[in-house]
Amino acid sequence: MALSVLGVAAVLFRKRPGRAKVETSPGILARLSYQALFLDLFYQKTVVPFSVQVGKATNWLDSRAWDGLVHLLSKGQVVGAQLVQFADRYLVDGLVNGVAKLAKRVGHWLSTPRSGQIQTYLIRALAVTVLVLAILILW
Amino acid sequence: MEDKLLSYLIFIPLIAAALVVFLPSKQAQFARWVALVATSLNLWLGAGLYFLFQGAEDTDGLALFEKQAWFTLDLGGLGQWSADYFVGVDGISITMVLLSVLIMWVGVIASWKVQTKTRGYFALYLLLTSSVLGSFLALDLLLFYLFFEFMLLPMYFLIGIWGGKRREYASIKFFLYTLVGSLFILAVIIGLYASTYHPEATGEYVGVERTTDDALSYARSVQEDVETGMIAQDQLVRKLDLTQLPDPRNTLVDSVLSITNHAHWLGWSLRGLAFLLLLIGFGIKLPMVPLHTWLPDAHVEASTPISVVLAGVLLKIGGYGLLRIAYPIFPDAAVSFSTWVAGFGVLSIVYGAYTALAQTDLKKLIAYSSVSHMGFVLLGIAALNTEGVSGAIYQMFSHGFISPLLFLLAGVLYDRTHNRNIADYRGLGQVMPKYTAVIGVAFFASLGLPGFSGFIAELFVLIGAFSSEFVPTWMPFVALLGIVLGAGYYLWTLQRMFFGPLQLRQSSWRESLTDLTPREYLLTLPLVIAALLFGLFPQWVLNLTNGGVSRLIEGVTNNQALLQLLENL
Amino acid sequence: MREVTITDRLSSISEQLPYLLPEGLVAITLLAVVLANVILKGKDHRVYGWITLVGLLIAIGYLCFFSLTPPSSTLFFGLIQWDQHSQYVKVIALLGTILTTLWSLSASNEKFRSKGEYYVLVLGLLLGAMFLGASSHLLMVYLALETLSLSGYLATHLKEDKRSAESSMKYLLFGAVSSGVLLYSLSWVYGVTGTLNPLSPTFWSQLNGLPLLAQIVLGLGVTFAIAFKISAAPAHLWAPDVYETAPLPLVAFFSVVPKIAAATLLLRLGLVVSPETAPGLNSYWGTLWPAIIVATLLVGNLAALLQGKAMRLMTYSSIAHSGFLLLAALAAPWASVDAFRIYGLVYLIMNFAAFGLIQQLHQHTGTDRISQWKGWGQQLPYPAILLLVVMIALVGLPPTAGFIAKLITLSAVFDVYSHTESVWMAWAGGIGLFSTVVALFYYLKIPYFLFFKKNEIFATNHSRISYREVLVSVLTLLLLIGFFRSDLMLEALNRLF
Amino acid sequence: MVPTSHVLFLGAALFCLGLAIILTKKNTIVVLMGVELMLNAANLNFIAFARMHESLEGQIMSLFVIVLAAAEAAVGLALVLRVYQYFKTADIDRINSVRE
Repeated sequence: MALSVLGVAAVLFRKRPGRAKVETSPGILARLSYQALFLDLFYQKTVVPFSVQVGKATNWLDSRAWDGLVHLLSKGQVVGAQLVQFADRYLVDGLVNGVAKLAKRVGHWLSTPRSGQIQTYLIRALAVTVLVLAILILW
Repeated sequence: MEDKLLSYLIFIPLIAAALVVFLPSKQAQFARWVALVATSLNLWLGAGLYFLFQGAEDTDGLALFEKQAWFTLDLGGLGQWSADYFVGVDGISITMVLLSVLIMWVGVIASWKVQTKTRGYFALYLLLTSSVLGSFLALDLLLFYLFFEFMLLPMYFLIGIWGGKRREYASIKFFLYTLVGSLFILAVIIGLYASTYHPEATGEYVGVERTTDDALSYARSVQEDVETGMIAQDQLVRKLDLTQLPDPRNTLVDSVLSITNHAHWLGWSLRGLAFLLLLIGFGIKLPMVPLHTWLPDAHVEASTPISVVLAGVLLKIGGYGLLRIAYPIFPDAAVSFSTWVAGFGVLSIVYGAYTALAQTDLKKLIAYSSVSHMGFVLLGIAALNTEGVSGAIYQMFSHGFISPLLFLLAGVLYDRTHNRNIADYRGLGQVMPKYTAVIGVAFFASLGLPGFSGFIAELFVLIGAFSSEFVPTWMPFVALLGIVLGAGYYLWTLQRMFFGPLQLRQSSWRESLTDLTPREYLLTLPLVIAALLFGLFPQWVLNLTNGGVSRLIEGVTNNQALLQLLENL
Repeated sequence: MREVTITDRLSSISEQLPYLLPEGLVAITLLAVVLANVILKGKDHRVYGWITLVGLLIAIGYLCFFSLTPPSSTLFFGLIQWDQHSQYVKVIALLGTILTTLWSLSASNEKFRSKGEYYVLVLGLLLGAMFLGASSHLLMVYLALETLSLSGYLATHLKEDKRSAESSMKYLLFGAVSSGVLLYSLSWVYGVTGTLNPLSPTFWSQLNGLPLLAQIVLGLGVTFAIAFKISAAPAHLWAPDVYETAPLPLVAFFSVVPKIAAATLLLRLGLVVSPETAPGLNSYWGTLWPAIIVATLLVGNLAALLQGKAMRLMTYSSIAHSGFLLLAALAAPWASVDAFRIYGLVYLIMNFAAFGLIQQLHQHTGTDRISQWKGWGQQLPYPAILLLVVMIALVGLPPTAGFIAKLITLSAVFDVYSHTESVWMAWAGGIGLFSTVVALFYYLKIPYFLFFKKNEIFATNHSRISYREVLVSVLTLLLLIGFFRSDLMLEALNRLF
Repeated sequence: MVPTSHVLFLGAALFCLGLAIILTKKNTIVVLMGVELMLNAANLNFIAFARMHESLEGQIMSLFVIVLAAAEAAVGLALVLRVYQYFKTADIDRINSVRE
């Protein structure tokens, strides 16, 4: 679930055209590092390359593997949403509209006996009566 | 003034409707003024009600009520049928009443520009106002049903005449759907008429002497007489008083809806079935997935003010009905079905959110987000504890501000271009910055950002659901997913429509896309402020509802225990 | 036992005659119309209608305010029963006829309205209905049914055109078969019991001695005859043809008065049939009638769904209402007679209002095809709004008396179900409840076209409020009053009887 | 003396015959004759039962039936005549202008 949060956020972020600029203001840290120049050099020689390598690795992991997974997940959500919407339109709503159609069909079938032929009317009426009677007796 | 205040709330719009109808056709443009005056009066009365309510809470929990005999029918074998004109407010209904008066007022302003058949429009609108208030205020089930049904007709015409392209389909669908729901409710009403009686009215009819002034002990003595057979069946007065119906002693022993009736239908006890019917009936109104498909159609086709009223007030009657009718009268069934109710709530939340994610029409997106948000109401009610039920009421209240706001804003865009397709716009922020700001705030309010009222409501519901014994723990977790998805579709929409370089499907829209006008500010800003205020000061609402909610829960638990006792006897 | 002489019989007849004064008044009116017809040499004249109206008003006035109460409830050696049900049918039948007459008298260029025969036949129908509601003897049932039917066959042909001739002939053939079946089964009932009086003690004890099957078969004739008169399925097939071709005021009459009379007959039989008296016949009340009702409701409602013409729609909807009427009559003996009474009265009011309004619109628009009524709501707001209210009443929604009627009827059915636990009864009630949805769909079609659709071309000459408009307004108002003060409606009904 | 059962058999036969005629014959007047047969079958039964029960009720009933059958026949024939004027035929299948 948390992944999907990330995913949605990531999708949004990636698609957002104007990315927010991160401004780094020269604060105390900057001044300190300015003073401790040798340390800086030391770090540059030792830690930084390693960190950069690790960073590159995590970056790759982040942008390809994790993000890919997250993108996949969020795209999955959208596809899922389309599916749910499809079900909503054709299954849930279709059922309701289907009932209405069925009622009309039955109504049509019930009012067609109006052929205008009295003998047919009589035969139908008597036949149904006899049928109901038979059912009643066999009940 | 005070004792008739509730009636004024119902009848002022009714009288105004009559006035509008009889306006001469040359003065048709005054219809909107009549409507404005009537709803403003109502708004003012609502404010008065708010202050009165804070002072007074009666022993029954009714701060204000009015009761007048309506009719009594002597139906021979069916006994005496009676109904009262009984209206009142308590903690459950006060927020809904206040919400209604405000939203109906907003609706009038939003419909200021209606030009065609003005008189008919405002007359129907005022009828709708009256029946909405009536259904929130009614404490007699038959009276409630009258208002509940009567809401359908004005709404049918308001959607069907002043709506969009497929308005006829949408209005008929709305009508048929809600009618099916109300027929379910009617079936239960018939069952209740057959199985319950009103002790006080029965006592008065038979002539049981009043020994004390205490209504409760009088009722008890009548109940004893009925139990011992001193009062015959055909002398019982049957009246569906919503303050009396919850008492299990008022249900006749071995009647259809008595707890000792062990008849079953498809494996459900008849009480369970009755509860289920009510759940479906109100669930359609709420709407509860899978009974919701009328809602998107109705919203998309309805004009903006009607969408506002529909989302702001009408949906709440579903949740309100569950709290007022289904849960108190059938506490046993409510408890045993609570997990299912919660399940449907969670289903609505997730389903609504997912479907919203896939929408291309802005209004439909908001409509489905309503489905999702009303799911929280179900979840909160099902939790059956103070947090949950308060949260449910809070959610109804908060959604009552936020969704009208969203519909109004969608309407603003539609007014300009007559197009609501999300994909047809891009970078609207460039041309309509103020609009973008307001809609952004509205989206954040709707997705439940802390600081807005929706957050409080959802938080309460989730806390209630987590601590409830009726709701499995996985359900609120799934509901959380709904919130996340909510953030997803709103932010995505924001990003798609408002940010980035300006792109419109038709370049001619460029001129018509002007920013918010003062009238639109007047409509939207109060709602934004309300959403913010109620997010920062939840106690304003909770103070109103607390008493009612705790009484409701107490009543449900007590009566459930009593019913269990009776069943095991 | 003393031999009953012919003079004894004659004197008892002459003693009991005053109790039949309402019927007598109707018969006198009938003769007066015939006489006037002779005097005026059969010319077309309004005076026939006025004579009828005056006679009917005297009869109903007498019935409501001066009616004598006879010493015993059965008159004329058990042929006729004098009780609240018979009084009810008489009042309803008279009311229906008065409305028909008023309607016929109202300005119209249709020829038959100023003919003597027309009123003679209407009065004949009325007499048949009055006697049918009061008959407690099977001979009387037959006579009343035939009076109703014969007048009905002829009345169908009052328009004197090709189509009405055809449908009235078919109506006659259908009716003749139904009365043949009725008579043949009555002859066997007589053979088995030795009497045709269901109130005599031997009647039931003899029937009870028969095997179940025989009891069921014997009841068939009466069942078919009632179903025919009330146009219940499966004997409803004649109704659409006849309703389509008969004169309009008479269609409204046909769809109410004979139906209520026939339903009262069912109610009366229900009062004497009980599980103790005849278990075989009891299955009629527990199974067969509810099944007929289910079928009638389904046929009426679903077939109405497809009708494009307002009159045709009303035909099928009145078949659906027959189902409800039967439901109320079936439940009445066990639960509450009031349900039946209220339903009958409300149905009378709303049906006449609906037919009146539909004809009004028909005249203005020149068609009764609903889809041609596009946009007329704007042009004729008053009748259109009245029609909307009446349609709401016919669906059975608040705030109209139709809702109260439906509510009480269904409650009565519910009550019967909870006592007898007849599954068929539950189905009948349930389908009755949910047929409302279907009913809403087709009834709303009319306001739908009137208000939702737009139409540009109008040729209207609607200026002054017509006489018929006043009539339907009063009826519609009654429907609203009947909801808000249903107690007054019931009280009025109870005070009469 | 003829036993009652014989008369009843005759009545039953007449009834069935009448019904069969009504349902199958095409000439309207013949169909009306079928109706008469049905009614007279009932009449026969009434008379036979009246003799069996030694009561007058059945005979009275059959008298009424005869009268009403005559009335019905008169109305029926009049209508058939009318129909014939309009349709120029008595064939029941061809008299068919009122239909869906």
